[in-house]
Amino acid sequence: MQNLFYILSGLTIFAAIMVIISKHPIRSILFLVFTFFLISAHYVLLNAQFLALVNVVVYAGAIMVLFLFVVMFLNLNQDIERFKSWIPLSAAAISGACLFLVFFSAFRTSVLASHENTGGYQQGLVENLGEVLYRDYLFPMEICSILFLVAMIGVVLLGRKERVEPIKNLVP
Amino acid sequence: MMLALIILTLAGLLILFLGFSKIRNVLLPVAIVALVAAIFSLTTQQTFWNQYLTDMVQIDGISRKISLIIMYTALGLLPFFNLFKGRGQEELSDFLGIYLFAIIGSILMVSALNYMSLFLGVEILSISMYVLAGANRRSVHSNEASLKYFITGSFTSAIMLFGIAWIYVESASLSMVQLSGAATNMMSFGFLFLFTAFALKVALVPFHFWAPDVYQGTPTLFTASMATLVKIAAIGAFYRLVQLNYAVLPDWINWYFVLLILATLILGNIQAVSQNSVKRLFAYSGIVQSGFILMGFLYQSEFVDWTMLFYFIAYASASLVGFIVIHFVETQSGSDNLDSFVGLSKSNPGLALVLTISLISLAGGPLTAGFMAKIFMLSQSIQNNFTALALVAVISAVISMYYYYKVINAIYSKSADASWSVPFYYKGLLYVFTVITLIAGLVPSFLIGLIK
Amino acid sequence: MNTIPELIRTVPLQHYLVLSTCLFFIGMIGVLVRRNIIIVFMCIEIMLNAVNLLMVSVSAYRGEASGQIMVLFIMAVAAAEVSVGLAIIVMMYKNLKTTNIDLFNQLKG
Amino acid sequence: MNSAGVLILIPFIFSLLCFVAGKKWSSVVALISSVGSLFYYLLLLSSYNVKTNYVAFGFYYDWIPSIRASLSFGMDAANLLVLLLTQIVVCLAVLATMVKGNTRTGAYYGLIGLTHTFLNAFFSSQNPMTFLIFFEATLIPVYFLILNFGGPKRKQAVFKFFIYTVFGGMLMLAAILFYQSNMFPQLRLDSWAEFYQFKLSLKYQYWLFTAFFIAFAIKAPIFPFHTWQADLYSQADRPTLMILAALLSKMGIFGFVRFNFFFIQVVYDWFNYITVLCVIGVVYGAIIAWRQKDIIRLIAYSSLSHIGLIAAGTMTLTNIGMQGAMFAMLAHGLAVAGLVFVADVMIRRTNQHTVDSFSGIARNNPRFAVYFFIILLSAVGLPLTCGFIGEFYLIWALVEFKFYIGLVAALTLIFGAAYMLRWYQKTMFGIPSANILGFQKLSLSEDYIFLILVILILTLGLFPADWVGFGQFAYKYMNFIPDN
Amino acid sequence: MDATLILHLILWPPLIGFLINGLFGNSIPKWAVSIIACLGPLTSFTGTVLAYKFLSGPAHDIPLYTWFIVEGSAKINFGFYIDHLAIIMLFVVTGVGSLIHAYSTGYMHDDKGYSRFMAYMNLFLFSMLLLVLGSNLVVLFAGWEGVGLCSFLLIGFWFENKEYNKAAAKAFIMNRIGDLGFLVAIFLIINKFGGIEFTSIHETLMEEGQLNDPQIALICLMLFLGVCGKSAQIPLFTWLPDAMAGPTPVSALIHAATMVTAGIYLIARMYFLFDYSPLSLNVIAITGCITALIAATIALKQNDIKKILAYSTVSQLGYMAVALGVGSYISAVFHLMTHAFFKALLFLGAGSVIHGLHGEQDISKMGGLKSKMKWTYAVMLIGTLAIVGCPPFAGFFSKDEILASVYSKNFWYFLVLAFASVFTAWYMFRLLFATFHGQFRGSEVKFEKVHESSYSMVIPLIVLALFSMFGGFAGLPELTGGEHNLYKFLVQTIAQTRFKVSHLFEYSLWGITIVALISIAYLTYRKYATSSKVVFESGNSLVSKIILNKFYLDELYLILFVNPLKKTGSWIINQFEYGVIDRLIRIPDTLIESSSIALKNLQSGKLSWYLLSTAVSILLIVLVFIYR
Repeated sequence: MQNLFYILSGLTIFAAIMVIISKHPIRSILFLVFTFFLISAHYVLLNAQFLALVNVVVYAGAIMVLFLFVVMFLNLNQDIERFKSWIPLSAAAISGACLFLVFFSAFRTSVLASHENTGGYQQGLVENLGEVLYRDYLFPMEICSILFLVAMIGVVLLGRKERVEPIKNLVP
Repeated sequence: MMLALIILTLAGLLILFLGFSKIRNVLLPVAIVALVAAIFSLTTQQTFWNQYLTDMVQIDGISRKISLIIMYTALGLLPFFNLFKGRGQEELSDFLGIYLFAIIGSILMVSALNYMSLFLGVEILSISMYVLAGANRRSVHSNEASLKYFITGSFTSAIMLFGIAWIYVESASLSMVQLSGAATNMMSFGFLFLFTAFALKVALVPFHFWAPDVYQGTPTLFTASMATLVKIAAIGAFYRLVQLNYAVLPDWINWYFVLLILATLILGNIQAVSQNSVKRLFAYSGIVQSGFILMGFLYQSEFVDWTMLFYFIAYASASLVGFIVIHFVETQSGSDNLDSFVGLSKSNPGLALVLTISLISLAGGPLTAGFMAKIFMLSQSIQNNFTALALVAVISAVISMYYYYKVINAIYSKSADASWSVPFYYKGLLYVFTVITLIAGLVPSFLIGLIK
Repeated sequence: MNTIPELIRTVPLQHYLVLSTCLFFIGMIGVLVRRNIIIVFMCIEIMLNAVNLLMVSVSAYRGEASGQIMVLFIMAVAAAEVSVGLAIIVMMYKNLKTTNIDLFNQLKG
Repeated sequence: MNSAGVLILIPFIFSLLCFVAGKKWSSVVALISSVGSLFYYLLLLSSYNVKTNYVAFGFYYDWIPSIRASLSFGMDAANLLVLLLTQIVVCLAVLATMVKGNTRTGAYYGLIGLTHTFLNAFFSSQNPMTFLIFFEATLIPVYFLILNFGGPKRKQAVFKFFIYTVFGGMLMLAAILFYQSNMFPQLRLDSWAEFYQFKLSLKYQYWLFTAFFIAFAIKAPIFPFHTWQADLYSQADRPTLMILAALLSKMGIFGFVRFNFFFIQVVYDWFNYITVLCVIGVVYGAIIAWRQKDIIRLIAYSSLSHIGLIAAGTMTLTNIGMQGAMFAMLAHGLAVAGLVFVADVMIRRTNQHTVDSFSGIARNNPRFAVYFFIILLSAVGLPLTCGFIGEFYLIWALVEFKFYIGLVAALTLIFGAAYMLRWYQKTMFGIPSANILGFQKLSLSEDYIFLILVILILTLGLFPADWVGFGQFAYKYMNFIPDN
Repeated sequence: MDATLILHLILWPPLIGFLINGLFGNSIPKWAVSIIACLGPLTSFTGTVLAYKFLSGPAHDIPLYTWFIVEGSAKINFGFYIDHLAIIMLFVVTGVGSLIHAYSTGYMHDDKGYSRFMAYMNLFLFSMLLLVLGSNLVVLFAGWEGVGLCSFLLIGFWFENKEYNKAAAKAFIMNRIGDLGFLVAIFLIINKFGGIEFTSIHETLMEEGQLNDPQIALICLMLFLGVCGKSAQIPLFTWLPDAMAGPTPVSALIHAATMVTAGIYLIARMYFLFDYSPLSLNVIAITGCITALIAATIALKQNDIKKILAYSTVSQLGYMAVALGVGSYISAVFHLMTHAFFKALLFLGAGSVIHGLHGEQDISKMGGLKSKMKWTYAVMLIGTLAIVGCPPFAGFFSKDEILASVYSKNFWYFLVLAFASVFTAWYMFRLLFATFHGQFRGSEVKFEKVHESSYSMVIPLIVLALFSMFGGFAGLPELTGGEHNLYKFLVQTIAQTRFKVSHLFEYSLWGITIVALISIAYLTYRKYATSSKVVFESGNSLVSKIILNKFYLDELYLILFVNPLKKTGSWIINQFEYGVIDRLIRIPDTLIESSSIALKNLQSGKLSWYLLSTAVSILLIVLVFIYR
């Protein structure tokens, strides 16, 4: 089982790195989908089947398709990044890596709180989650609807064709 | 508060549906009535709804007050949505709907007791604002503002979630209050990331870079709500977060804030000095003001609570006036550059007057709300032995005179522009804000009494 | 019912923590390095997923459901954000015909 | 209802009226306001008895209880003279605007009224917080007065002035807050007496005094902080300048009068450095004034010279120095208001700003020449004018305290005469130049202004005893000498 | 009679005259102006006579009201003091003053500023009376400054002339330098004695005074600085010759008879203080000697009739100073009195000449006026004889007394003064002969127009001539067997012992004087009673150049003080004020502005940069707080 974990983890990190370094957007997206699948696999291992399913459906299924759609729609399948200067790029990479290292070293030296299991290992199953969701987290659940409403209106608003002159065009 | 949320949600939906119908002129009244009703419901205590809240949110003393301030601010801004009438019924209804939902988001933020509702609140507010920032679809500036806001915003969300996750790792709970004992090392990191995310949201130096650009590109009325509503909500939530966890936070967290304050006050002010766009200038002004407000984070007392609230009111009333006047000037002359303010005192004395007073208040001119607010903050920090910080704040206030001065200077430059006017009801509203600014400066104890 | 999954027995939580931190910062480096806005956005999604993984693992190890609920909401939020974000990107693209974030620099100073 | 509050309220209400009154009536309203407050002040003055009741006509308002800030106004021996000066000078300034072809708007008079209000409030403040608030507040109307009604280069000038003064004010704010909140959390600081009573430890006193000193030194101004002054003066509308030169410069000095006794040890320790600055200002200002071509700048630098002397006087912390400073504030205020008005009369008629462009005015305008001369005499401190009394006390105090500093300060006698006479002779004497041909006779209102000034200067010079005497009570009060 | 009443009678009439003439002078007829103007001094004179009659007993202190007051230090009265010294001074001031007023009504009659002139004269008289009568140093100082002011106004009376204005300003400022000393002395006195009234100072000094007290010496020297300014002693005398720019009556009244003697009066008034400081007395004497000699030397080469008289005044003031310096205060006052008579006479005579010649002042262009102006010639002759010390004219007695007293104290001083008096005789005779004898050296036409002055001018001249002739009899020396009435009178105020000289010395002095005078008169008559101008041209030798240019004192002051100050001023205005101070003060300002512009680059508008900087900031913060 440990081996499986390490293989999966290695693959996840590899896929994530590939997302970053692939020059072709489509390839990035595909690697991203791959990453999501791997993460779902982790979820399964962690006995969080519901989330694993949701992750596949929502992320790999819906979101990534959306991405793919946009990329294709905008005809972006060529590389538009012109790496004019490596300095900011390497600076970015180094600083990100440094941040990770710093964080990791802090993490290594610090003692985590005790990890007793209090609620059993079946929390990730649908019936448990459902109960918690509708008992304790009903309110956020309802609020979520507003979130979606906002997103919906937003998309409609932004995607709508311009019918009237804008208030004032700021384009210089 | 549940009732208020329900009222706002329903009103939002109603407005969206009304948007499809042909009944004009009814959208705004509906929104206003709903907001007034929400305010009213928030001022009264209802225990009935509490069972549905399940400790996700709690409307206690300060969060109620901050929510009320946010809602009053929103109410003040609402009538100006009438200016969008020219853009068609549907757009107006969308704007109003999103706006009402944004208010919900901010109320959630400032009254959250659980990271989950906090996150949801932040996201509702942010997404609304991304959309509103890009509301001017044809304008490249608006697009760019929206995009920058969006990317920074989601980056911020990620950082915030990372912080929350680490807090969760250590405490195995998403509740904001049940922590006890000192925070462990990794939890401190969690807080650090969480706070940094809020610093990004509030736009504190050095996490402020997005703010001026976004503020400038966004349609001005929405900038106004960004600068007031969003900022107050973010600071309010931030403040609540800090105060709730004050006991467990590591001792260096004050130095973290001091660092942020110093950077904000000094760099924010200095960057603002050479600005040419008044909107950007106000953005920087907002940044600096939040630096001032952050001084209240350094200590805990009831006194700080109302000091913050007072500062919110002072800042909101002045800033709102500022942005609205910018909007009018912008529509008049097509640009928000200093040049378009030249001679405003001649061409529109009323606007010049209110803008001047709001600028004085922002700068901390005596006998205005801003002055009082600053005095309270300074006296707080001096009382808590942050004398050097107070000194820096004082000097930064002097630097801030540089750019406020520039605007006032432009306003009162002589120029032979033809005069123009704005409808009296808008003007009347602006006067109301100005009067609030002045009253808060002249008889602050009256306002403090109200706050208490 | 209360059998401990094998993974939890064999792999310590710390490994998951490292894995998700690693993923998070990979995502962050991606955000910082890439210029294509869609890829930047995707990297942000990686960051969110790293957080998700972190939360789920802690939730699973500790038997505490709220973490997984949070993940559920994060996914929901991500979906909403993506829709709005892509709408913005499309709108932007319509005006400027590019997705390089460094070319959106009309607002500055 | 005898209260200092009314004194503040009168100009305030009328200033609001001015804003709404049209161009035609606003000047009248302003005149009514200023004359009204003058008479009200005289009423207060007539019923003020310093011996029985040191702080009289108090108006107290518990402003912000939570930070123990209260507004307190009142009349006492220390502010009596300068309040009198305020009422008179504002009256004269308003009168000075009422000339032919006056195009000043209601806003102008409204701002003058606001300035008047704030000045009254500032001078009658009875605790540090009130003092501070109005110290800052006075800036605002003055700022707008100059920004709206100033000369062509007013922007830079007013900017400099504003930034300088705000900087000082903010430092003072920090100092007062520090004092108020840190050292005596239980103290309310409702009056000056409370303030004087409690001393901080010396270490803090040095810091606080530095802040106060910078604030007042900029406002006054004292030597290295003066560069805003000439620029601002040369850009200000001249009736405004009367207020500016006569009253605003007194705010800094008044600050010294009020606060020096709190920092007795510090002032004593630093006396040499501070007075050297002041005295450098005396000589420096005089030399510049002597070579100065622009009339208004000449006045500005002469003011620098005089103010340096007065400030040095307050630093002696002696009875004589304080009395002298208080009286000299009045005397210098009258003189400088007169000089500004003289400059106004000259410049308004000919549109020339330099000393050299005038010549021989005395031939056709002997009355003007006489008025000018008497005002000038007061400015150079000739006996029997009020300027002499002030200078007499101040130099006396300085000579008594530090002989050499006093000696250098006394050089003002010589330099003052030099630059004033230069101005007078160049403009008044000589053969009338072409510019002067159209120089009209003094109008009625101008005549009145000069007459009032001249009468005051001579009266105060001949019978100063009672007026100077008030300073003694102030000194005792501030120094806690029991009144016997 | 009541002292206060007399005081009012003396003090106020000139002020009333000033106010009436000053305020309404332009609207009332000239004759009324004249009457009002002359009435003032005349009334004062009457008052003086009354004062002499009724108040010559003990001194009268008349505090009118408290001027200003400092508790614990001093109370300063607006008060007055009438004693013997004051009465003598009053006689001089009001007597000579009245005469000169009367003279002025004629002299200035045609000037368009006539009423103004008379008003100024009245104001001057009032100030002078304040000075003389003041019961304390501050009132005295008020008068002191007042006369300075009037001097300024009257020197620059013809204000359209730039040169006159310069002279006026010079006089005022030089006086102010002296006043600075005076004022400081006042403060020192208050500190030292706790009071400012003459009587109280005197009393305190009697009780506590110590000889050679450095503080007292300082006070005396400071007072003497004031005296130098007002009484035109070296180094502050250069204003007096320039002051001749004013109308001649002014020169006579202010710059010869009264104002310039105020310094002498001050020292006589404060004699008790000076007695305690032999050092300062020596300084006074030496200064007086130098002044007397140098001024007399310069006078030898001058051609302007008024300038000669001015230098002669300076020289005579030097005599008085020496007399004071050797402690012979009464002799100084005596000479002051006689000098007032004959110098006023000479000035007015010169004025009459100038008037008659329509403004001509150069003696090289005069000559032979004896025939045309008989009265003037007569009085000028008397005046000259008086000043050169020819017995029995007034100057003889006073000068003789000074010389004798100086001789009794210090031979070297005496020698210098003797030399100076030889010079005096020379230039006075030169003036007399050059003006009235010989041939007229101007054009015929001009000579035709020369006329004798009107009666209003001549009558005062005659009166003054009478005084100059007989004024000396007020102080007959012991030798003549007469009484020294003045001494007897003044000694009640100035407690001073008389000097003693041998009779032999005095006889020889008289003899030498007469012989010297006759020979000088002869020589000068030979030389200057001519028709050629040549003798008036100064030689090219170094000495004569130096003398002609007044020892280059003005130039020296210009180089030492005025020019450096001017240059400093210009430098400050042009360079220092804005180049240094302003720039220094604005360092933060510029710093902020420039850093703001530099920081603009930070806000590049590039999102990647924003995100990067955010990340770097987080990194830094994390680093700081890990390794804190």
